[in-house]
Formats: sequence, C-alpha cells, structure tokens
Amino acid sequence: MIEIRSIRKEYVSKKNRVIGVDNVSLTIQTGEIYGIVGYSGAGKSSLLRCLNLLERPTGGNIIIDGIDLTSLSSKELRKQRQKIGMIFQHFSLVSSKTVYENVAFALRAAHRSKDATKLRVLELLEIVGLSDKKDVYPAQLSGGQKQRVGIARALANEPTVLLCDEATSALDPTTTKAILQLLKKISSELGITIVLITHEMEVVKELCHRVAVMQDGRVIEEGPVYEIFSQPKQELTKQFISSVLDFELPSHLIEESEGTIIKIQFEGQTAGESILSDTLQSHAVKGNILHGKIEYIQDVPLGILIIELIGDAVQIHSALEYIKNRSSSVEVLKHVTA
Amino acid sequence: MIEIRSIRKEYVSKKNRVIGVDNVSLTIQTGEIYGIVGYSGAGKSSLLRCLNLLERPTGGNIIIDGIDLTSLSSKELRKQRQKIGMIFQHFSLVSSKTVYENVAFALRAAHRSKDATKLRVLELLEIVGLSDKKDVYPAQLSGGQKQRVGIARALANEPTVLLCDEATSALDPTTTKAILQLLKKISSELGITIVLITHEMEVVKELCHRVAVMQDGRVIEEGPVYEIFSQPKQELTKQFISSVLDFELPSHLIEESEGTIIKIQFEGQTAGESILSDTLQSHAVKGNILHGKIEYIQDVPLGILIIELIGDAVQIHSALEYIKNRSSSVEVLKHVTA
Amino acid sequence: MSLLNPIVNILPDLNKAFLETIYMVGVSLAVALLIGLPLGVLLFTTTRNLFFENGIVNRSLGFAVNIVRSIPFIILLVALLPLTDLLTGSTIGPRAASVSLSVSAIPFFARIVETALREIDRGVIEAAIAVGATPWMIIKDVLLPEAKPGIIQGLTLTTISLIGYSAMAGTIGGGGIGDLAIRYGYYRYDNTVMITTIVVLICLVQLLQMVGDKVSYMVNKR
Amino acid sequence: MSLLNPIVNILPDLNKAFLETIYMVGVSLAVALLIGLPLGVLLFTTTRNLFFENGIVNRSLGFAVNIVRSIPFIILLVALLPLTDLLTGSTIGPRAASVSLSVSAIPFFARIVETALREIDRGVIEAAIAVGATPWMIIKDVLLPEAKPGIIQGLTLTTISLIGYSAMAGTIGGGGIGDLAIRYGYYRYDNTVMITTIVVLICLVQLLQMVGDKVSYMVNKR
Amino acid sequence: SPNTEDKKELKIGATTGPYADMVKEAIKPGLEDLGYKIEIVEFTDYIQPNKSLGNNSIDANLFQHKVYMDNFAKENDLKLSDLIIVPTAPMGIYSNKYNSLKEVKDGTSLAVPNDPVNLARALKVLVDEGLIEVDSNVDPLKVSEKDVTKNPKNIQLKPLESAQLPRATDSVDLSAVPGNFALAAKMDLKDALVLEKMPDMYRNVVAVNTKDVDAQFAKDIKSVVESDQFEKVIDDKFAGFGKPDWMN
Ligand SMILES: Nc1ncnc2c1ncn2[C@@H]1O[C@H](COP(=O)(O)OP(=O)(O)OP(=O)(O)O)[C@@H](O)[C@H]1O
Ligand SMILES: Nc1ncnc2c1ncn2[C@@H]1O[C@H](COP(=O)(O)OP(=O)(O)OP(=O)(O)O)[C@@H](O)[C@H]1O
Ligand SMILES: [Mg+2]
Ligand SMILES: [Mg+2]
Repeated sequence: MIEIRSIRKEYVSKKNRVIGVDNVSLTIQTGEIYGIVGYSGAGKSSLLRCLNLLERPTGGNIIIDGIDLTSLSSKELRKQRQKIGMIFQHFSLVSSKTVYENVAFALRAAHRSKDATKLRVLELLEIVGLSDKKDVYPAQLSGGQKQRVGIARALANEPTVLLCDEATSALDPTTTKAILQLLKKISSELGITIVLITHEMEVVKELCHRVAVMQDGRVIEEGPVYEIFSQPKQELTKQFISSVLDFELPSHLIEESEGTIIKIQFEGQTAGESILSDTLQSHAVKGNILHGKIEYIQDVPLGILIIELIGDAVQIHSALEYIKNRSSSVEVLKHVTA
Repeated sequence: MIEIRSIRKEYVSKKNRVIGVDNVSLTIQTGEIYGIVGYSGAGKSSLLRCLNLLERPTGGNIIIDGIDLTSLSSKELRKQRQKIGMIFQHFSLVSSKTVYENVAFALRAAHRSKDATKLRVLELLEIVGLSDKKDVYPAQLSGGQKQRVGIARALANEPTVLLCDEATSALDPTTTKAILQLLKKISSELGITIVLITHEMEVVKELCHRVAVMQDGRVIEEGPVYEIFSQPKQELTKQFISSVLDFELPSHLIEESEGTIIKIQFEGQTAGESILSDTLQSHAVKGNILHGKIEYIQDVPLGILIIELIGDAVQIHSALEYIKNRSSSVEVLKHVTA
Repeated sequence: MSLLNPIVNILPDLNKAFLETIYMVGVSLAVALLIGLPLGVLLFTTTRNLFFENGIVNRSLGFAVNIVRSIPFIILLVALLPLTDLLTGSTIGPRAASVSLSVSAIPFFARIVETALREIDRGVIEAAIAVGATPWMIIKDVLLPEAKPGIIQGLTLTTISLIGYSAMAGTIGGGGIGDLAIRYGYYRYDNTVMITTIVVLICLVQLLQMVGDKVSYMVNKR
Repeated sequence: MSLLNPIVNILPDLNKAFLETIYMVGVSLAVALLIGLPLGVLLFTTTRNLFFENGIVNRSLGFAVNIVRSIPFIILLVALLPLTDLLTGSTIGPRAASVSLSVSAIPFFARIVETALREIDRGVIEAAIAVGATPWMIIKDVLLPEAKPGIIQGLTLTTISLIGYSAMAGTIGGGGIGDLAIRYGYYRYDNTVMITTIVVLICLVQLLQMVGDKVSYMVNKR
Repeated sequence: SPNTEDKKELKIGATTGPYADMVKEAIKPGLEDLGYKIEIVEFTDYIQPNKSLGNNSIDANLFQHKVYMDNFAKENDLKLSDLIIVPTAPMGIYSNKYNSLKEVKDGTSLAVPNDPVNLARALKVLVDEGLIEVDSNVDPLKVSEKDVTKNPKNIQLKPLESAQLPRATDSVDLSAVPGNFALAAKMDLKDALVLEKMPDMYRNVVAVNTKDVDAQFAKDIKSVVESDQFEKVIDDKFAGFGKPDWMN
C-alpha cells in the first residue's frame, strides 16, 4: 500500500517559486493499477517522482508498505528503491551498455550474484520478448523495444511497486497495445502495484482501477475508473473523458432524419440488458441505431447509443417512457411528432 | 497537387546502407488531408522530409503544383519552400526568440515588409489563440502552446501545402483535439493540402481523407480512409485499425450468456438502416446489445455490434438469415440451440 | 609599512601592466571574435548535412586550425614577427604581442564556436531551412542566437587562456600583469610583488568567470 | 645530401627530445587522468540536484581550479619547485618538469570531464538512482561510460595543450621537442632544426587528433 | 627614426633583472634631467633586444657583451655598435656540495644557462679551470653543450633557463650562474667556487645602431653613464658588479 500524505513540492529558483505538487494525499492499494491524468504542467511527473524520492518533497510523507521513505538514511532508501521499479517516458537507457548490461545493472545494484543476475536477465528479456537483442546497444532499437528494455530493468528486482511516466506515448498503436498487455499481465500475475501517468484516456480505460485527475498541482478528482467515466464531476475530467466516450453525430444526419432522435446512456448491468430489444418488441416503433459505443471499463459496460425512433407520436411517447424507466439517462436530441 | 514519383532515400554511412524510403509513388490531391501511418522506422519521416527536400531523395521526383522540386536551384527551392509549411514533432522553435519573433522569422524569410510582417504575425497568433503570449520565450510555454506557435510559423507564408510530423503525440487529449480542429478548419477554409504522419488511428479517422500505410520504406496499402478502415487488406493495416475499431468482449460474458452471440459489421448506409430493429420486430427473438461501436469516418458510418439473440432455435436461425441478407458481414461467435 | 612599501612602489607598474593586459587581451579577443567566429561558423556549416556542406573546405580549415594549435606559443610569437612588423610597424610592446595572441586565439575560439553550434538542436535548423530562409538569415537569426550562451562561455574561456598566454608576451617586451609577475617573481626574486600580481590575476580571472557565467545565464532563454 | 645532412645530424637529439616529450606528456597525462578525472567527477556530482550535492565543496573546488588556471605557467613552475623537489628529489629535468605540467593539466582536464558529464542525459542518471544503485556504481557504470566519448576528446585536447606547455619546460631543463625548437631553432638560428621539429610537432598533433577522434567515435554507442 | 638629431623620446631595451634596473635607476634619471622621455622595454630573451634595435623598435639596449653583439650583428646582417661598457656582474660557479672545483668527481652534474650568450661564458670559465675543452672554431652565437670536445671528468651539463640556475643549486652538484641572476637571488658572489675572469670584451655594453653612434641621444647616454651620479648609484645598489677598466 502506498500512502501519500500531504505531499508538497516547490521548485525554488533565484527568480521565482513554482509549486509543482500542492498538498496531495492519496492512498493506493496493493495490487492496484492507479492512473494519473492532467494537462501538461499539472504536476503529474513531480508527484510520481516524489514517490521514490527522485524528487525530495518539500513537505509531507510517502509511506510504502508501512515504511516512511522520507525518514530513511540514504542507504536504507537505496534498498527500498530496489523494490520500486520505474519506467521513464524517454526510456533513459545507458547508451553505452548493451540491452543485457542495462538490465543487469539494476540487479547488480541489488547485490545479486553474478549467476543469479545472468539467469534473471535472460528470464526478463524472455518476458519482454527481447532475447535476441541482448547484445545490442540501445541506439539500434526501436522506440517500443527501448521501452521494453526499460520495463525489464524496472522489473528486475521483483519490485512491489511500478511507477510509469507516460510509458506509451510516442509509440505506435501495436506497440502500445503490447506494452499495456504486459503491464496488465504483470499486475495480475505478480500482484504489483502500478502507478501510471498517461495522457491517453484509452489507457486509463483499459488498464486502471482508479484514476486521479490533477490540475495546478492538486488532485481535483479521484476515484474508481468506472465512476469517473460514468459520473465525472469536474469540468476538466469531463473534457478528458470526452476523448474516449463522446462523439459527434454528423449534423446533417440529425437534420435529415425523419424520426425522433434520442441518446441513451447505459451503465453497469443495464447496458447488458436488452432495453432496446424490449422496447422495439413491445412498441410499434422502428429503431435505427445512428451512433453508438459500448465500452467495457474494468469489465463493466458503459454505453451510449443514439437511436432514431420512427413511428406514430403516441407509440413513440410510450416507448420513451418505457426507456426512461429502465435507463439511467435518456436525452431527446430531436423531437418529431409527425 | 503533390506528385511523389518513385522516391528512394538511402542513408549511407561508413558501415552500412539503410534504405529509408523504397520507391514510393503517391499522388495527393489539392485540398486533401493525407495520413501516413506505420511502425517506428517504417520511413514515414524520411518520406515527409523528402517532400520539401529537407532530405534530398536518392532517386525520384517531387512535383508540387507542376514544379519539380528536385530540379530547382537553391534560390528557387527556397522560394518554393515558403509555400510548404512544416510542423515538427518536437516543435523546433528557436529558444532564444520570443513567440512573435519565431513566427516573424518565417515572414522575413519571404522578404515581407516590416509592417506586413507585424500585421500577419498578430493575425496568426490570434488564429492559434496565443495573442497574449507574443512576447514570451518558448521555454515558458506548455507543449500545446509550443505546437501552436509551430503551426502559426508553418502557416505564416500562406502555404499551399502543410506537412505535419506527429504533431500531436505527447499532447494531452484536450490540446490534441484543439489542434486537430484547427488543422481541419485550415484545410477546409483555406483549401490547404495537408500531409500528416501520426501513430494515432483516431487522428486518421477524424481528420484524413486518404491514408497510406508504410512498412520497411514501402507503402503497402493506400486509399480512402473509409475503405482502409472497412476493408483493410494487409495484416499490418488490420492491426492498426483494430486499435480504433476492435474491442474485446470480456470472455466471461460470452461464457455466461444464454443466447446466440453474433457480431455484425455495418458499412456505409447499412449502418444507418434499422437492421436490428427490423429483425427484432419481424422475429420472436430478444436482442441484447453486448458491445458495439459506430464510428463516423468522413461522415460515413462504420459500425460493429455484438448482439446476444435469445429465443427458440428456429426463430434465431431465421433471424440470422434475415440479418445476413442485409449486412455485409455477420459472424456467429457462439451458437446456442437451446 | 615595510611590508606595504614594495606594493606601493610597484603600484604604477601594476597599473600600467594591468592596462597593457587589458589592451592585449582586448585586442586579441576582438580579433578572435571577428575572425574566429566566422571561422567557427564556417567549420560548422561545411560539415555533412549542413547547408554549406563541403568536405574539402571543412578538412582544409580543420587542418589549418590544428597546425596553428600545434606550434608552441613562443615559436609562433617569433615566427609571426615579420607579420607583426608589417601590421604594427614594430616588433615589441603590447601592440606587437597582440598580433601573435590574436593568431593563437583565432583557432582556439573557432573550435569553441564550432562546438557550441554543434549543441544546437538539428530540428531548429531544419525548421529554418524548411521555412525557406537564406543561409545568412539562418546564421544570423538561428545559429548565433541559439549558441549565444555557449559562445559567451567560450569567450570567457578564451579570455582566461589569453591572459595566461599574454604572460609569455614578455619575450617581446609585451608587458602585462603576467609578465610583471614573471619579471619580479621569477627574474628578480621579489615574492611580494609576485604574490600581489598573482592575487590581481586571480581576482581578474574569477571576476571574468563570474561575469561570463552571469551573462551566459542571462542570455539563455532555454 | 647536403640538404639531408643537417637533419641526419640532429636525429639523435630529435629522438631524445621526442622521448622526453613523450615522457613528460605521458606522465602528466597519467596524473591528470588519475586526479583530474575524480576531481571532474566530484565537481559534477556536487552540483545542485546530484547525489553528492554540496555547495561548499563544489564552490571551493571550483575556486581552487580557477586559481591554478589563473597563474602563468612559468610562475607555477617556480612556485612548485619545493613540491617538485619533494616528489622527484630534483628541480630540473623532464621528471621535475612533469610535476608542474601535471599540476596545470589537472584542473584543465577536470573542467573538461565536468563538461562532458554535464552532457549526459539527466534521465539516465535518474534511472540509475531509481534502481537503488550506490553513487560509486553510478559513477563507474553510468557516468563514466556515458561520458567516455567526450572524455576521450578532452584527453586529446589536454594532450595537445600539454605538448604546447611542455615547450616551456626547457626553463627547468625538461627538454622535449618544443624546447629543442626554441633552443636550436630560435636561440641558435638553426632553421633546419626549427623546421624539422615543428614538422614533427605538427605530425604528432595531427596524429593525436586523428587517433582521439577515431577512438572517441568507436566508443560512442549513441 | 627620421630626425635622430633632436630625438627626445627614447626606448631603451634591457633584459629583465639587474640590467633593466640599471637602466631604470642609474641611466634613466640622468637622461630625464637632460630632457629626455625614457621608456624601458624589458625582454626575457636574448634575441629580441637586438632584433628590436635592428628594426628601430627601440633606440638602445643593454644586456650583452661586445663579442656577442658583434657576432649577432654579423649573423643577422645588422649594423650595431657598442657605446660604452657598463659594470657587469661576473658569472660564478656555485655549489652546495663542493668547496672547491678540485673536489669535482667523475660524473658531476653542472647546471649551465641554456641560451648561447651565457652558455658561452660558462664554458669559458670551465675551460679556464681546465675542466673541459671546447671546439675553438665554434661560433659563440651558436655554442652548445655539444661543442665540448674533451670532458675527462665526464661532467654532466644540464642546460637551464638562466634565471632558473640559482634555484637549481640544490638539485645539481654545480651551477654556473650569471652574476646578475646570482645577485637577484641574493647569492653572495663571494660564495662562488670560481668567478668569471672578465676582460672588458665580456662586460655588457650599451649598444645602438651604428648609424646612431654620433646622434645626440647616443652621446647623451654615454655622458650619463660616465657621470659621477651613475657610479654612485652603482655603488649603492649594484654592489658586486665588476666595473670596466674605464671606471677604475
Ligand atoms: N526542476 C524544476 N524546476 C522548476 N520547476 C519545475 C521543475 N520541474 C517541474 N517544474 C514545474 O512544476 C510544474 C509541474 O511539472 P510536472 O513536470 O510535474 O508536470 P506534468 O504534469 O508532468 O506535465 P507534463 O505532462 O508536461 O509532463 C510545472 O509548472 C513545471 O514548470
Ligand atoms: N539520418 C539517418 N541516417 C541513417 N539512417 C537513418 C537516418 N534517418 C532515418 N534513418 C533510418 O531510416 C529508416 C526510416 O526512418 P524514419 O525516421 O523515416 O522512420 P519513421 O517511420 O519516421 O519512424 P518513427 O515513427 O520512429 O519516427 C529507419 O530505419 C532509420 O533508422
Ligand atoms: Mg511529466
Ligand atoms: Mg519519424
């Protein structure tokens, strides 16, 4: 468990003082995948870097599995850091060392024996699918391959916590997918706690259990991913989610359509239910799916459908009532009473 | 119109020869937004950089609006380059110049008068929404703001062609959206031809008219975006599209469901049709939408629905037949003959 | 009193020597800027993939720069006496010494400018090329402003090295503080004067370093 | 024959001078490596935000380095005579000259090492810290390997500067090629010696530059 | 200089050390009394003072003896003349190890000046003492330790910069130190194992370009050196300097 207690981080330069992280407190459970999102400059990286004290917080405590990192001597801190893997946005591999040596370095830092190191490195390279690149220098790797070396290094000492700073931006979709799958697997198989910064809400949706939204150094909203996606409270959160969930119906479609257009939001189990099918079978209306999306967030469906209902006014009215009874949110975009 | 004729680009170093672009020929129409996608190292940037001869191709010709760039003197080339705006992935702003000066530089390069330059820079900053930042240095801007300065610079000389190399990766979703809107507006209002590299298929979907998929320096597939999304031919293309269109149904859902599960792909006008509604009304089956997504690609819908049909075997069989007649692609994921 | 006396006695000399140092270092710094800066720009812009790409020019300039750097300063000083006579009408004194100091400062500074230019992000240069700017505009508006902090630090380094070299100008009666230190400390065994002059030198160097760091920091907009 | 004769005559001297230069430059280079390298690492690692962060140590070292760089070489040579005597048991000859050459090479090289280390991507250092590596491991396995190309180029620069300075070692009977050029070429008007030695010097410098560039390129895995 | 007759601004060159001081303290005041404006140019080597005189960068110099001057002028195609001989400190051979040259053992190390002017003098002392023999045909301008033809005691010559010689006394067995540097280093000339026997032709002279020998300023320099004031300053501040014949 990671307890972040009233963390503040100020950057003081001669000219001014910038507050990077402003009094953030969070608790992250063991085994959880925790997302952090926010605009550029919101303080995401600063917060993450406080977690392993790469950046010493100006105030507050970081307690990981009961140990207050801020109170440790540098030797003890090094020992704790070995249990906290970190994946860097820009890979940060040692360019003068081969893939093998880059990963081995982490193990040597933890005083593993030479033989143990060798075994473990080969195992890790197998896991990330880079066994054939072990003697190659980073410059000869693609972005995705470099990132996988970074992951292998972060996992080397069997950490209990993994910190990822925008580990997949600037990677092509296939590579991104492969890396996310890997993280998911690691988390579920090894029970590792993962804290990740991303600006892709898709990643949050697919991977995270909980998410925090940061703005100006503060956490302005926090909660289970499904809750945040289905009931965002802050304007910023809504904006972010809209990149995954929102969609615009081409305006001409609305204008040209002959029927009543409604937007239904399904949440949780209701999405799986056959509202639409029941409605159509119990009313003399024709239903036309104009637009729609159902997302499974942590295996729970969240969906929006835009449906054109065609039929006589009475039937449509009664169909609407029927739907409203069963769905959490119905919105009429265009009403036609032909 | 941009004609790319048999472009080859080899990188020769002492030790080896890397083929960056391998005999690529493409024609891009005036006013078109043209996407280029592909793995890292596929040759996307190399190709794009050949378009304004930032990289001189080893062979082939680049003909823009009838002028063969490869045959020009360096003075004439400079003149042509002023008509080709370029947006760089890493912004590439002059860090020692203010926002105003960065944009003004492009205009001075085109020998505009001082007054004309001033007027135009202020106009451009207004367009990209940075009027208040004009005297600020790049270091004080956020990523999105820097990118907008880059856009203003690229647009300064009223180019007829705009080249963008991963202009939105590493930006948060809100900023990305704003920049894409801007590009869309520019293209439709000013009729500028845009060629853009991206690794986000969402961007291709929302913005591009046509797209080329590159692998190992070659274009392996090319065509209108809708066609590529609905009928991808190459394995790589399918992989890329899947990041937008594909989705996995949580496996327990399939196992637990009692009915027959089918996957229907709608294309073009059929998506707008009421296949589902008609089926449900004409057959005694219950339909349950488990998963689904309808995307509008260039205003044409492309959708996939996963539906659970519950009813007796005969009715389901007949419903399936009915659907197969009306949809281009139906796949039965689980057949239950209760 | 007895301790201060020697110092008071040499104050006029120290003052003169200080001015001479300023003169020699100033002149050769100016020349280094005037010739070394363009030379450094040329060394950079003639490398592969840049707009003046020209292997022959690049290698010849590189070779010439290396030659000047190979020759021991005293030999250079002497070898340049005919040129010195031609340019200054004399082979002695600070003016004459400035000639060989300049000649040795040019390649030194040129290399530093080249290194500073190499640090510039390629993308920024490409952006300028893509915009259709002329080489001259790129040099003036992109290369030099972007490299300014590095060039200023290089100027500091060159100045400090020049102060060191100017001490050897005594060979041709150049004068200056370094020479004063050598003349009194080394030839006349006068430790008071030697220490005084060295303290002046150290202060001068520290001051230059501080000012250089400050200015370089100020013009750095990154 | 008549043209070659003088050259043949000085061959033994040239040979001896060459060996003396190699000796002096070699010894002081070794010392510069041995002391300057750790000093450079210390200068770097004591700066803000690095693991040995210590403003006082950093500023004191920086000041000491600047002082040594402020003092004209000849004065340094003289000032170091007691130390030289202590270390080598003599104040004359190539061995003695190596002492002051070393002392002046140490801060020069340390500054170069510091600059090379500054070029290392911060992220790489942070990655090593994040992995829980000890400072010593980070220095040995990250800082030095990553800066190797820059350090090797700095070593080339130091070597070439040392060859230049070693010409002044003649003051205390150090000998060497530069001194040969001065004593015979300059004092005794022997142009054959002068030109021969200078050609040897230029060849030596070009060779060193080439080898340095090559090795630096080879160890560069970027 | 076009109008040497009524030249009132003089540049006088000297090597750094006692001779520059001699110009400054014993000659300059006298000339200033005669209305001259004097600039002293100090050199740290033995070539440039003559070269500078030759190309008229300076008007007179004081650092060398006549033999050297004549040879230098011949070699470099200059026309130089000596104006007057001044007191000169004799070179001496000093040692911290030996009390007399007779004790010198086989393989003894001996520091000598590395410039030909002073080296020639050092070799002459050794020859006079019968320690070595030197090729008599050698040009004194170019003499070097290699011109030693006989060296029965196998003395190891260590050429050093002249100013360095006093400092080297501890490191070598013997050191041949020019008198001016010995005095500068506060060595007592009486401590020398042997002092240079100095005929006038080995005493330093004030030299000018031959064309200037009859110029007014040359005459004035000469008269200042011949003045009582000059001798008084020498006695006060340059004790130990051997006076030329004309002063006795
Ligand atoms: N070393 C530093 N010195 C001074 N200010 C800093 C430093 N690092 C970060 N900041 C400032 O702290 C704030 C938070 O920065 P941080 O890097 O945490 O943002 P972020 O959310 O990670 O943004 P991005 O998405 O761009 O990476 C910003 O205003 C930034 O300018
Ligand atoms: N200057 C260069 N010298 C040598 N090889 C190069 C150079 N630039 C690119 N290449 C090589 O050419 C190939 C194509 O590179 P390019 O930069 O065009 O890829 P890309 O598709 O833009 O990849 P990314 O998505 O990573 O930007 C790669 O194999 C690359 O290593
Ligand atoms: Mg960040
Ligand atoms: Mg690219």
